[in-house]
Amino acid sequence: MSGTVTVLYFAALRERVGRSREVVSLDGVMTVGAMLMSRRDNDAVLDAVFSGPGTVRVAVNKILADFEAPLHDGDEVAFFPPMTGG
Amino acid sequence: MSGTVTVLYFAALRERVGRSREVVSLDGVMTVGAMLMSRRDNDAVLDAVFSGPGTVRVAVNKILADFEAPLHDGDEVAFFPPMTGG
Amino acid sequence: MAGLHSEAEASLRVLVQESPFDVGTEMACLLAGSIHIGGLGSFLGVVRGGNGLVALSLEHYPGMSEQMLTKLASEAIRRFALCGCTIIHRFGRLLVGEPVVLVLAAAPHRADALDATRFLIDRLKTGAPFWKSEEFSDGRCRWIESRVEDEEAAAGW
Amino acid sequence: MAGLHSEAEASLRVLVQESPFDVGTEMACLLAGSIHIGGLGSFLGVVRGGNGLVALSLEHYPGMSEQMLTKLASEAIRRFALCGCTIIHRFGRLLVGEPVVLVLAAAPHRADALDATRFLIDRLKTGAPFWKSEEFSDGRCRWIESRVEDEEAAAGW
Repeated sequence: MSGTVTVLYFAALRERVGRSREVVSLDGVMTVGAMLMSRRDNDAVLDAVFSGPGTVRVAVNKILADFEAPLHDGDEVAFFPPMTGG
Repeated sequence: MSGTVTVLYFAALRERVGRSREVVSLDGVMTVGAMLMSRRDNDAVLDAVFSGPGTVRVAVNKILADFEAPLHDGDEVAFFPPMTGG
Repeated sequence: MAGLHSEAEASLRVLVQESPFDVGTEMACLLAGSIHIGGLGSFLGVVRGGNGLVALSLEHYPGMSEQMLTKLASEAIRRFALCGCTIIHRFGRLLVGEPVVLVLAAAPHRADALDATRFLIDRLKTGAPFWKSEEFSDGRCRWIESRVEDEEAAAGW
Repeated sequence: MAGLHSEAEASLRVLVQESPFDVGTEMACLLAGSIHIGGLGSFLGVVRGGNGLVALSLEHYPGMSEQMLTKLASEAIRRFALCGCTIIHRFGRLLVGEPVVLVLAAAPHRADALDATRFLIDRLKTGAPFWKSEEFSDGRCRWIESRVEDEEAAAGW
């Protein structure tokens, strides 16, 4: 899959990653999980954060998804901890 | 038991009895039930109302009671239908 | 968490009145009473229209109504971990859409606030000396009968 | 009575904002929408003090938060016989005692109004992209972890 996706991080995950947003080239990867794996291989901080304890939730285009979700050019992928609203 | 009690009627019961309040001489009666029986013997309207269908609730001195409750000079006795607040 | 706040610590406000009340003011008043409040549950009962209903007329037993509502509020404070609660019940002639009753329950946690709100309104329906008469557009008036479901809801607590 | 009002008929209002809201205005707005309302349930969540807490900072996912709250409100209208409901959720830095979230549910009958109120706040706690960080008087900040009880309450519906 060619093209790019925008990746967002929220809350504790945003703080640990050290940024709230980045644009990532898809480089042939097909899913959220594959994209994240490829990013972790190239970014030690990201790898450490995602190896750490705590559940990570994913949304694609503002809809809750999972790591098997397919990605397309222009998608917005968000990673965040369990939600604590109210 | 000598003395008097004030008798109050509320809501549908008040309308059927035709008054909201009366002072009743105790004339030796000891309980709410006995007082009411004596009143019904002397008042055809009251007798008809209390023979009619529908539950009647009683309070003595603004506290829910029953027909066995004792009466004393100066007590306030209230008769009313089941409560429908809220 | 029940029993966290004794009756003496928790605030309790009961009003029986003909005039309207202001929900925002009542909430602010209750919230000002404690920094430990995390949730405020409320129920507002209003005159429901339909079937030609024009107004409700509410009669009450002055003195006894305040006393029964105060007892009810005290019981809520005993049963739930509340910081305070408020009950305001109106009487007189109220038009469709007008507020009749307000129940507020404030607590550190939402479950207590919401449980207490429901307890208060369920018990109040059959446990305080108020009676409602319906007035219709054709001039008919009719006393509302007590409902079995209301008796059951009150007894369920 | 579920399904009495279709989604099209029932009013639905969702706001995500930094600024305060006025509960009285919101209630009046909802009540004005239908003469069939007999009961209005509400829950107001406020920043609970204690243990040196000074403020909560709420972060949200703009766009997704509104979308999830709107979905939630629609589900409440599908599940309960409502005339309408309102959800307002604030974000940003909020001091102890400040309102965070407001849920309103209006229905012909009180059981639907109160059930829907509880459903909305239970689901909202874990089902909308908001995250809370606690700020203490000694300067410490700490992200609030999701609570098992909240997950269970949400799953119970």
